[in-house]
Amino acid sequence: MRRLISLSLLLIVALGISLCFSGAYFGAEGANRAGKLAQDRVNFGQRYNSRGLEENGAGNIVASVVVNYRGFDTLGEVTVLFIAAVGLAVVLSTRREKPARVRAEPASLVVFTGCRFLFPLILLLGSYIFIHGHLTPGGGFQGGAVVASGFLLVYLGCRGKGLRSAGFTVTESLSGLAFVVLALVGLAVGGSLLLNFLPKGSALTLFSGGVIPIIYVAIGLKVGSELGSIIANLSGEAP
Amino acid sequence: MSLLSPSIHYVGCFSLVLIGLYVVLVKPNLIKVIIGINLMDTGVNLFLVTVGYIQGGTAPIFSEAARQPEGMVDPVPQALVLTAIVIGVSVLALALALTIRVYGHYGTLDLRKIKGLRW
Amino acid sequence: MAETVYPFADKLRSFLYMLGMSLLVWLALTQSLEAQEVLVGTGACLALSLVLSTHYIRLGLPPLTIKRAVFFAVYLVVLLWEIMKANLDVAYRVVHPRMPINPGVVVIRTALTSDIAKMILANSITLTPGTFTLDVIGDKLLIHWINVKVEEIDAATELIGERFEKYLRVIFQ
Amino acid sequence: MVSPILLIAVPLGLAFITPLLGLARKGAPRYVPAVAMLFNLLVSVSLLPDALRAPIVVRTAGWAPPFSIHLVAGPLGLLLSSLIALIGLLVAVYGMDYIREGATTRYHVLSILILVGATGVVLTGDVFNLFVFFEILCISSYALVAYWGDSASVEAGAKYLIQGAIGSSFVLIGIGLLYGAFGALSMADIAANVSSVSSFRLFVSLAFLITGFGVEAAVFPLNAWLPDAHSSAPSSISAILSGIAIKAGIYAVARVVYTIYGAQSILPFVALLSVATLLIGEMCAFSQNDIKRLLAYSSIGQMGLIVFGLAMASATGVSAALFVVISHALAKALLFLASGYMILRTGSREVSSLNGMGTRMPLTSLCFTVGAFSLVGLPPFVGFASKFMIVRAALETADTFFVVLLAIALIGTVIEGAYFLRIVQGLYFKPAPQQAREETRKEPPLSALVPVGVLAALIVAVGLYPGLVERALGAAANDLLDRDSYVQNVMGD
Repeated sequence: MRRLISLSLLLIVALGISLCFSGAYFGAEGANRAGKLAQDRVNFGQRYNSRGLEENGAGNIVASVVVNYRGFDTLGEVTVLFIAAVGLAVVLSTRREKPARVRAEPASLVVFTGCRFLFPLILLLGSYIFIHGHLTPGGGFQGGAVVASGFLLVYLGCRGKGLRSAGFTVTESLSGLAFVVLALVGLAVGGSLLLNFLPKGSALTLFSGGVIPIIYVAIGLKVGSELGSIIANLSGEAP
Repeated sequence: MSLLSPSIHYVGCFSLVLIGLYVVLVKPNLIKVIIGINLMDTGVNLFLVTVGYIQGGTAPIFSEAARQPEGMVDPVPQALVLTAIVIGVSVLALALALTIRVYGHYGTLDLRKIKGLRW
Repeated sequence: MAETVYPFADKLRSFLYMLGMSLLVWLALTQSLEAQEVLVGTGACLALSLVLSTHYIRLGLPPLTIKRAVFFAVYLVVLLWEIMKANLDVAYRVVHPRMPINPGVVVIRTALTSDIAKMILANSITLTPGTFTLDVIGDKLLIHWINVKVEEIDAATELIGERFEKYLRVIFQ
Repeated sequence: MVSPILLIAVPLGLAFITPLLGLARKGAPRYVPAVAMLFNLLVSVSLLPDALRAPIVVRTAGWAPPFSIHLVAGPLGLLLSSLIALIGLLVAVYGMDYIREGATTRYHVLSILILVGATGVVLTGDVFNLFVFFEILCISSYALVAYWGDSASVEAGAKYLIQGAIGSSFVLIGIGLLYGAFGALSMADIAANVSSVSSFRLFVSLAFLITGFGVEAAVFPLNAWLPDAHSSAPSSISAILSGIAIKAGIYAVARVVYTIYGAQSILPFVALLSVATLLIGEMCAFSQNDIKRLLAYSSIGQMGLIVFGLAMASATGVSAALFVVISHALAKALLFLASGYMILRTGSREVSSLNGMGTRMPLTSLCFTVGAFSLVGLPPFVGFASKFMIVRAALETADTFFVVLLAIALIGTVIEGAYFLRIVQGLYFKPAPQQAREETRKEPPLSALVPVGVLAALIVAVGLYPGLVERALGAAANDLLDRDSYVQNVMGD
């Protein structure tokens, strides 16, 4: 009963807060904002929507924003995930009490064979998502997550097949380096980091968007291998 | 209901944030605390998306050349949410790793029984 | 894990199978035959197949012949037909006022040896409504049957497995 | 001229390939942080004279400032990034030999990234980018706090993580409100338009942002995580956390309050909080028996002093606060680094176990004493100069409120003097405990002595010639306070 009362209190508070905001947002000032939204100079989003296609050549404006206009955030974001992978390994590596190694019963033949059969195709789906990040919804992070789900499937379905973490480390380092180097090439060529220095191509085809698809491939590989190494570490297979 | 309709998204996300905060502050179980943090994250992400939403807007993707930029929702909050989600996932992964270690040391996840974790 | 050495023919075969499969999937995903898409897709599939083709070796895929391909196509038609029949059968049992069901678990036998063949058989049985593969142990399949007609192993094999297995035997052996 | 963005990009690239180096050669990763920080130090110092003339605005992706993320390498940013690189370099050198157990390669990766995060925080000119770098800083410190993996450090890590995660959610809500109100994320853009939005909405977003960043800055009601986290981490990391990480938090709060909002009206409240922080920190430190916990609580006290200086909102007050930032970073890094090897040798963190160290590890003890005296504020060390500047600034405001608060703050300083003098007395004038082991006579290796010595030398040098940094301090304070020229520099005409 106490829980019910406190939860309903919370809901009432939430209602109150949001009413405060909505009054401010959609009242007299809301009209003001709506007027501003139409002007390119004031609102980022409106400007990106109207000019992004010609400036970056990528059909997916969110991809343009993520990789180009706010690409520096994305560099930081990739770093955060990298930190999580490394930090998780740090936290788990000093474990003295090794987890009791229960000999896991092998999965049924159907599951085992099915995993084998599907694993490459899942990786392909992930690659498809990050290769087409600049054209369709999705991108490096989403594709990377799909790739990692392939590794998760191997861990769940093919028990005893340890995920090799050295491979993850190498992929992760190289793709991270590729991202930074691409960014620095922009600095060297045009004087600003993450500059889209390649030709933009004709819009809405695969070869468009300049560096955006290349960076997305690097991000996809990096995210996939990072999440993969997180799975490997949590499953206790990695050293 | 007409009073609520423009702000119903805000009600949803602030409820999520507050429920998350409640869980973090009240629950004694470390796993539940982590779930609470995750709830808060979800609420905040929802809030960010809501900020950029335009009534009846479409996704900011030019799937064919004929699409017009008018009526597309703001792409920036979506990019921000992407970043925020990744950060949330990272924190979650690290929190789970720490939880495994805490459990290894104390054999319990009850914050009341763990020596220093009182506040 | 001890690495078994596979003959080159096996490696090549599994490589080609994977390449073919992944190209098919890629084309289905992109739904386009533009040169750029096909080029990138081929590149991605080649890279994947080069790295992962050992995954397919142990599936026990047989060499591709025209006969096998034809039988596989026939098999797909048969599978669809069986699924349709079984659907109607289960629907009949569901709408029938007395619900004439007799659920139970039976064991059937299979003569198939390769993993992939057993998996296809098990999944085909599962896909047909009314029967459900619980597990595969050696050459025995554990089946949950909505309307157990016979419990004896040979008769059950004849009723459940044989309609698929006769094609699969041609394809995989 | 080198681009200030290299300060972030190059160490980041190095951090990414460090695991690869670790696979290739086992010993290689331990040199990487030092290389990265040496690069940063050289670049920041070489850019400082340019920045003193006019802030360097760096665009990314080739678009003019409000439309993409931009860095603002002003006097304040570069001053702090030089400080970060300096402390980082010394800690990196120290860490080469100090970190022997555990996942050493990963330790070095994270120790670069924590510094990259801090550098990004002080250089960026975009609110959301500030948040991202802040998270880089926080998440790597969560992991590093738990580095040793014993029960205390894992617990401290979990506690820090939970509070930090709540803090970052708050920051994100604040950013969402800002974006909703202004449709912009560039600090300068928001600052230019801040008067066009009703003060109620401004206040709500400001409250969320201050609360969020305040968790990392350890301002009074939000400082519960700090003593555990700073004391359980490896000593080298404690030095970074106390010396740099909490300063990044306070920088973020100051940037938000001064540059974005220009909100002078909340400052008296902040001043009250700061004095409370100071008193609580110092009083808790006084009653500690654990040397690292004592140092951690003393950090809280010093944070109070810094916030007090900032809250005066006068040019002298802010430059005095920045001076305390520098002096505290030097002294606290020195104390943590020196005590790291003392703890390693004696195997105990009790204050009493340091008794008699003066004869057994004379060089380390001497440096420790220098750091302690500087924190207390004795001349001729840098701590004296900085505290004197705070006093002068408070008297200059000629505001009874600040003078009264100053008097209370000075009481805190007296408490601080009491416990530090007690430790120093123990170092030199008390006999070593009976069960002292023989190896406690050994001085630490050169890789630890050099950073400690350099820090002590810097403390004395800057203390004797405060003029070395005063010009930069004045410019930095101006950078923080003068919103109009900040906006003008970033947005162009």
